[in-house]
Amino acid sequence: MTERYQRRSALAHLGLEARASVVAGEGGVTLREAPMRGLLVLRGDGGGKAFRSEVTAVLGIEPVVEPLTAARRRDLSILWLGPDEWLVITPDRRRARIERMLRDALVGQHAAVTDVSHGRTVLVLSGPDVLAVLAKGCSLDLHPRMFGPGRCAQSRLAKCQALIHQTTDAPEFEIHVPRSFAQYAWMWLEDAGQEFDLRIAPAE
Amino acid sequence: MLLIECPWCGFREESEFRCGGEAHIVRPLDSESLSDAEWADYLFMRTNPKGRHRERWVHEHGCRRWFNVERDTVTHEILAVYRMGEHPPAEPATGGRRR
Amino acid sequence: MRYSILSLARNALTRHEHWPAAWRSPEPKQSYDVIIVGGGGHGLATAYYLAARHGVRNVAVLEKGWLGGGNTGRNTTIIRSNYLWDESAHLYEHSLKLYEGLSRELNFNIMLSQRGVLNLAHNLHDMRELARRVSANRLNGIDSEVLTPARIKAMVPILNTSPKVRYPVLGASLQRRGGVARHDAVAWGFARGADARGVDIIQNCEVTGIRQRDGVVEGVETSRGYIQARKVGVVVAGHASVLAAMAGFRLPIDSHPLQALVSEPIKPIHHSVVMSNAVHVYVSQSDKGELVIGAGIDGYNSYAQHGSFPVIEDQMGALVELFPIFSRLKMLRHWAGIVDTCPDASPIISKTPVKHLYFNCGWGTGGFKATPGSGWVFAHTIAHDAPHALNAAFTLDRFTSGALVDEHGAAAVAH
Amino acid sequence: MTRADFRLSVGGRIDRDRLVGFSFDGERYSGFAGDTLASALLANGVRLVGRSFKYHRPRGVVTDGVEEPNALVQLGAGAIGEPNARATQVEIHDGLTAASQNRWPNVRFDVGAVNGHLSALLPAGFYYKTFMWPGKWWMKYEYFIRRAAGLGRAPTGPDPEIYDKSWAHCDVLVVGAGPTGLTAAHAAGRTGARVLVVDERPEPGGHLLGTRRTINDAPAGEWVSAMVSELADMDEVRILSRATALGYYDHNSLTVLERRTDHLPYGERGGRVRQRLWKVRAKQVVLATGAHERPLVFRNNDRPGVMLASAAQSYVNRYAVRPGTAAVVFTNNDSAYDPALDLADAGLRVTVVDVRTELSDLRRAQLRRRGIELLAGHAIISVRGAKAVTGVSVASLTAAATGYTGTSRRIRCDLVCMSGGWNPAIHLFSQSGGRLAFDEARGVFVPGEVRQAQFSVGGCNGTGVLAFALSEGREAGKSAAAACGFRMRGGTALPRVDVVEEVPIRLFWTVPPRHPDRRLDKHFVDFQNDVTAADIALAAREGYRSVEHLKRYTTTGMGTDQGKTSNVNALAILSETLGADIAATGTTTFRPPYTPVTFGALAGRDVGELSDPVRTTPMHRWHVQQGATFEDVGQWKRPWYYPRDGESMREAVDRECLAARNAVGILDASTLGKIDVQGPDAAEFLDRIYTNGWKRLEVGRCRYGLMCTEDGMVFDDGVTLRLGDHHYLVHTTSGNAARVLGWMEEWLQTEWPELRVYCTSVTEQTATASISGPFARRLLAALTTDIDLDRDAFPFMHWRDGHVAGLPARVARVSFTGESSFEVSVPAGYGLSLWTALMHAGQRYGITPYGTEAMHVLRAERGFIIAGQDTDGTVTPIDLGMEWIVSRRKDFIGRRSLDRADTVRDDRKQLVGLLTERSEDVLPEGGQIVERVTALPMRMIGHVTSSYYSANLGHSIALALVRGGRSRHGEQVMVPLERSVMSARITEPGFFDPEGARAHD
Ligand SMILES: Cc1cc2nc3c(=O)[nH]c(=O)nc-3n(C[C@H](O)[C@H](O)[C@H](O)COP(=O)(O)OP(=O)(O)OC[C@H]3O[C@@H](n4cnc5c(N)ncnc54)[C@H](O)[C@@H]3O)c2cc1C
Ligand SMILES: NC(=O)c1ccc[n+]([C@@H]2O[C@H](COP(=O)([O-])OP(=O)(O)OC[C@H]3O[C@@H](n4cnc5c(N)ncnc54)[C@H](O)[C@@H]3O)[C@@H](O)[C@H]2O)c1
Ligand SMILES: Cc1cc2nc3c(=O)[nH]c(=O)nc-3n(C[C@H](O)[C@H](O)[C@H](O)COP(=O)(O)O)c2cc1C
Ligand SMILES: [Zn+2]
Repeated sequence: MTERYQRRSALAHLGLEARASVVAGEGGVTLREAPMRGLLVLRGDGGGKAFRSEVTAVLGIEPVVEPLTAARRRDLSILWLGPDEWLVITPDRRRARIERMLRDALVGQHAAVTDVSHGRTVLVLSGPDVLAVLAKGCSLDLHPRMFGPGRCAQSRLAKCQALIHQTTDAPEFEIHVPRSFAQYAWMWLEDAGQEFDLRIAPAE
Repeated sequence: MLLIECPWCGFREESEFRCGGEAHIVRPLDSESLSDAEWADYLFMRTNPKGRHRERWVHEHGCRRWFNVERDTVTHEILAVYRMGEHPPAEPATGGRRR
Repeated sequence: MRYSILSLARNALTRHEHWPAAWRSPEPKQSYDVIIVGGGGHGLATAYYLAARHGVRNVAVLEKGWLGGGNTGRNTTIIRSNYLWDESAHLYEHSLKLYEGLSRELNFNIMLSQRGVLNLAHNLHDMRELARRVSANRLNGIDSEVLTPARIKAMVPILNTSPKVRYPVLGASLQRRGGVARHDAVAWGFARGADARGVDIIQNCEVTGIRQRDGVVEGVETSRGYIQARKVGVVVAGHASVLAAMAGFRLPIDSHPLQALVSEPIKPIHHSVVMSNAVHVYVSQSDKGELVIGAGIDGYNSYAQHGSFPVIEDQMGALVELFPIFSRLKMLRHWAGIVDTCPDASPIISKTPVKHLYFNCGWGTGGFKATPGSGWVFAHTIAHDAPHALNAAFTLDRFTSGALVDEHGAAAVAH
Repeated sequence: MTRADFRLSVGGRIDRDRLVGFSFDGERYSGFAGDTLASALLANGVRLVGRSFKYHRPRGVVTDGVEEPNALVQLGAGAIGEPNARATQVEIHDGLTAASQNRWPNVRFDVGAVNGHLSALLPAGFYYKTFMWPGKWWMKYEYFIRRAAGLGRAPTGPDPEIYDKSWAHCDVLVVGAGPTGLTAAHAAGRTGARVLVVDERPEPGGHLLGTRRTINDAPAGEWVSAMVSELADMDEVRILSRATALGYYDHNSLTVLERRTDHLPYGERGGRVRQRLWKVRAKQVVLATGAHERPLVFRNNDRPGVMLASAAQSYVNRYAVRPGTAAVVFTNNDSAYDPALDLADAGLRVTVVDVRTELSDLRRAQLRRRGIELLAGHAIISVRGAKAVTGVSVASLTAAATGYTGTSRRIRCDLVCMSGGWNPAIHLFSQSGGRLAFDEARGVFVPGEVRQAQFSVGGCNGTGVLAFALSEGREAGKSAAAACGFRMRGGTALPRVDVVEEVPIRLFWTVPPRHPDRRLDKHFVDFQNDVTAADIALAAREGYRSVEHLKRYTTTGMGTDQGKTSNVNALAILSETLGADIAATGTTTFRPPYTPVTFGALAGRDVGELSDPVRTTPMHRWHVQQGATFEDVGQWKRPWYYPRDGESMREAVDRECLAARNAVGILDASTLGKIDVQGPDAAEFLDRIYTNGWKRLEVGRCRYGLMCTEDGMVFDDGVTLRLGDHHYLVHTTSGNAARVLGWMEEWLQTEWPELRVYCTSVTEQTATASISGPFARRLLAALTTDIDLDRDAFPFMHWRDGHVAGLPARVARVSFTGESSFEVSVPAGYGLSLWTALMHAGQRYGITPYGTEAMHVLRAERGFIIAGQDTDGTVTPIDLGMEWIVSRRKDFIGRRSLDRADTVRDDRKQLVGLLTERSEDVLPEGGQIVERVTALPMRMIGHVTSSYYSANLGHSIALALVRGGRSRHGEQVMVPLERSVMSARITEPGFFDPEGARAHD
């Protein structure tokens, strides 16, 4: 019975665990799913004092105003999606509490918090050839001069809507895709990574 | 392949955007008082100029924001990009409703 | 000189020194009974029928570039009449019938090749719409049938009809009388026919203004001076809005690039015309051997006669899915025309707010097949100052009344 | 037959240690790594490589590059066959098989050559003048014309190879890695700018490598190698070889095709990407594409053995091949002299025929030193030989060059090298929107007014002098980098090259015929399409005077080479014929691609499994395991029906439909679009978007809504839940989810920015199972403890939050089937758990999964519409009989359009039901409806939009749109089919439980 209550990742059916290799290869690229994130879309007046202070009080991070950037504090991140729109990333277990706190804090303001944790999944791609893999399907210029750690952008990966977030200098990228596109995005990345000897890593 | 400057995200490939047609067409508030012909004018008639054209675009696969573009329909040169509600750069403010 | 195998043989003896010009290059006169603006297929056909059917011979066709150089010279040449709505079906069918006799009427081989047009369906929705259209065609007396995948495969063996592909082919409609024709020849044939009946075809003559007095047209300003006219018919496809602006009104038209491309020539491999709306691609093979492939419409207004690359990419994915053996063939050239799109994907053949000024436009992505029919009814409209029964539904008033003839809803691809 | 060996014993850039075996027309040959197919064939003495398009004349290699018009071959066979490959570009590899094209039975004896003898009957455009009789026969003639035309053959099976694409961004893109391009790249690269260099050839160096020029007093190749290695050391510089810039599009975007494996033996390609299409976005572009040599137009200039002077030179120097034994070099300019010297030094007997009379002393001396005969002021009147050149006739030109003086003279030779000057490769410049300028003196089109951020330098700028080209390259590289914000301190010295004083070209477009009455029939201009100078003159006479008409009437420049060698000659001859100047005549339009590109590369990975995303719901696996048949709805795969062993579709659907009304059915409704709408003005916003009102809907309730486009036509429908005072959850149809969200955002952002509303897509956040039927409540009751399912506590069109099967769930009492229904939504990650729990608990109630087909039947039994099926963008809410949902008290999108003359007609097509006369007759969907069956054309009054057999009613049912349908209830109508006619009675659209009592139960 417990199995029935399990939250299944968007890619559960691909049996990725069995294919994962623990040691990442030399060079090349590594791909894994980071499925169980808490994801909240936060809307509000980024320029408004009240909004900023309430959000900061809850998250400990200011909603970023600089387009295409992200901020992070411990296990929380906030990503710019639009001038009045952010994505808050939390650990799964804290999602409900943070969602409630944000909502409570923003009562009386024109703001909105929407849980999208189950509607998307995150694919993590890392390794020296990441840029070459992404360039096959994404028109963003991810060259270190133009992008870099702490930057994020929404765009397309092949035929899939994607939010691309560079998390480390390594480089490592987190790619958020809609749940129903996850299989396509995964297959596409595996295919594109083939020439760079793509390895699958165990899910987070 | 156009390179379009989203007012928020900066320069991006055309394929991230969608064009929404002529800009600054204001929906009549008192449509009941319009004749069928006046209504048809709002609904269907378009300037469709050869040369400078103001149009609306949305950064559909990016930040999802709508904005205005002034573009030459012959050379495809983009002459200006401005946000919804802003005035086209070349034109002095007239105070009317502008979208 | 009439064209025939005999005249060819005779001229061979004199080393083809004595062929006369197919049309003259006259200087514009000061005034004409009718001026047709636009020397595309439609404009030339209009002039031809004005002279041939209505006895109006004091006619000039003014063309800003070279005749036939607009969309007439850059389309994928698909001809069919299997349109959904009665109004469209009757107009296009009339046109197809004219096409069937056109080479002989014009004494110019336009190479009408009725090799059958298939419209593929890839999902249940497509199938319903296809059945609806075929049913309407048949009751309108237009040949039309539904093909099963097996019959499609028999007709087009190189088509991938496997049920395992992403968007399998579930069925198709077939109009056997549909096909292709040599696009340039249509323009040249009408030009030669019109010229022979006294029409002045004036190339490199751009209309820059439309003069009117008290709401009645008087003539046109051109790059070669002012020319008077009792009546003016404007048939400029993608430039319709520009001419309308000269006359002081607007049209329900947007101009967009529509792209097409050809492969390198190869030996015959594809004998019919295959169109697929769902995956946006249509392809036939020309007499010279190149595959003629239509791409999609670009999403923004443009007068640039070139399109954007992503459109081509999308189309080619679909093409290779449908015809896997085309993968190693090569695209030789791609180009675009400026098409005049109308909200209901139907043409406007109409009187206008200016008396004796007539517009014929809005053919968008699909007017080549209508060339003779369009000329026929437009000539009538101009000669009688009233629409012909076949274009009565296609006037400008429909945008006011709401009586659109919406051919998009109706799934038939608009080419 | 002993094979002639034309390989020089030393020199060339071939690798003599790597012998390569290949075959041509079934014969086996060998060459060296580094050879092209053309050079290898020439080395083996093979001259005749193909037949021309129209007259099937024997043809040989003309060029040493991508501009080759003649030497087109078929490569490989079967699924990896490739037609129309240019032998001058194909790199040989072991196992390569190639064959000549457009000949039958073989290239030496070709039946099609009869066309050549009929050529008098086949002038340009002959087909427009004949084949019109008898009327219907064209297609018979056409059959033969088609078979004669075309060139190579399509592959016979699906392509086993892989293609992909990549974006590339750079500061400076340099197209062409000849001396000019390398210099530009170096200058830009040194500044630290991101530089991408592409060149279509296997190695950088451009045309230099085909010459014996020196740079810094050493062979140019050494300088090239040094440049390349310095560039390789720059972090931000990247060089792509075998990479052709195909198209130059808006805003400095270019496409580049990189051929990655074509040069490898088949066995070594395995699994690797064959070709990659780069989509480059550059801040600045440097075009250094060089120039193409121009042929001269003289009688029989198409014979195998006639080639460009630079090509012959390149065969000698690049490939160490003697392209003949005795050569006549025919020129009107100085650039043919170096080739003549190189040929002589390679051991050929050489004669130079120059139309000019004034020549430089240096050139004369160079020739004299090698014993090369010079015939100044002469021209080749005709080439002798059929399948190979055997000699030429030359004569002395009159001063005006319109005729000859004296007698002609024959020279025996097997090679004719021609040079009519150089055409800058302005293709990309022109595609970029740049205007061309005509340089009268040199007879060349050069880049004029520039439209994009770009420089044209070196050969493609018309700069023939290497020293100048290099300095142009350096300046452009520097300026381009500077424009991107990269500067370099200090300068770089240019390498030392010698400058030779040149005597100007003498423009000379056609060699006059020997006798004034002979025409220019066999003076070929376009080799591939067999267009002669006579054809051009004829077209002009017949009125095809625009260069664009000329092209289309004669097909000049329309072949696979796009007229790279022929276009300028053609338009010059046209101008001459018309007495117009060349500048005014202009060129035809340059279009991408620069050289043909495979469709496979254009498609990239968007094929097969990756051709389009397959969207599935969290329960998809279960449906698959249960053997469901799927339907494509947009990108979604939805279960269509679940056949049990041996069941037909009809049987399965009947069973599913009966279960949903008599027991309980379960549907995966997860694909429905869901939009979270929040904000103080949410109700006002929905009021404007939907035809009905939203302000008074209470929290906890649901309402069905209809939306129209601004012209009053139904666009989408669905149920909306009011979640809070300022919070709604909107449902859309599955196929329209993205469109409706886009629609809402568009109105919000562009028209009503004052409304405080936020919309967020939550389609994928939840998975929904809809259970429907008399046992639905009992089933749900077994799985929930915290939702009171009592009818009064939880009435129809309400929703509740709670837990189902222990999962956090939202339950809505909405019904698309007309039964008592509950839509249970849980976070998507739990969707499968929910589903299996419901299936498990539902077993005792006979739970039956049903697909979209049963869903359609059930809703049709109730008369509910499906937007997009029962509507087609021409139907108003009133036409559907839904005036009850159209508020008259407020404005909404589409409101005004409902009052137009045509929308208020009462004979519009309106939604009705149809019952066939015989219960088993199921009307075809799409069937047209008539009042009476008459002769064609019949007057149609509408069509069937939905039609099914209803097992619940024991009768077929249909919905239809019928002219004035609502006042026709009870009337009999006909639906003519292919072979029969069905008759039916018009009814209300709704056949089952018209009061809707069951849903409220
Ligand atoms: C890529 C493509 C594919 C197509 N495929 C098909 C198909 O398969 N089947 C089909 O039926 N239809 C097709 N069409 C549509 C079809 O080509 C057109 O509808 C049709 O050719 C229009 O003919 P026309 O004579 O009205 O316009 P055009 O041929 O464009 O003629 C209009 C003329 O007006 C001239 N003009 C403009 N302004 C002025 C001025 N101010 N003064 C003087 N002259 C002026 C232009 O130079 C032009 O020559 C396609 C179109 C394109 C672009
Ligand atoms: N009389 C003349 O005009 C003439 C003729 C021939 C050579 N030259 C000499 O060549 C020098 C110029 O050298 P250059 O570097 O300008 O030309 P180049 O011909 O040496 O190099 C051009 C390079 O660009 C490549 N190229 C062309 N189009 C391309 C495309 N679309 N994509 C990828 N690669 C492409 C070619 O294959 C070639 O390698 C002159 O200064 C002169 O010495 C002059
Ligand atoms: C039906 C059709 C067939 C064509 N076939 C060829 C062809 O075989 N070779 C070629 O170079 N161009 C071909 N073209 C394209 C023309 O060269 C040209 O690109 C097109 O007419 C648009 O004109 P433009 O490129 O001059 O603007 C064809 C065009 C059409 C409409
Ligand atoms: Zn943006």
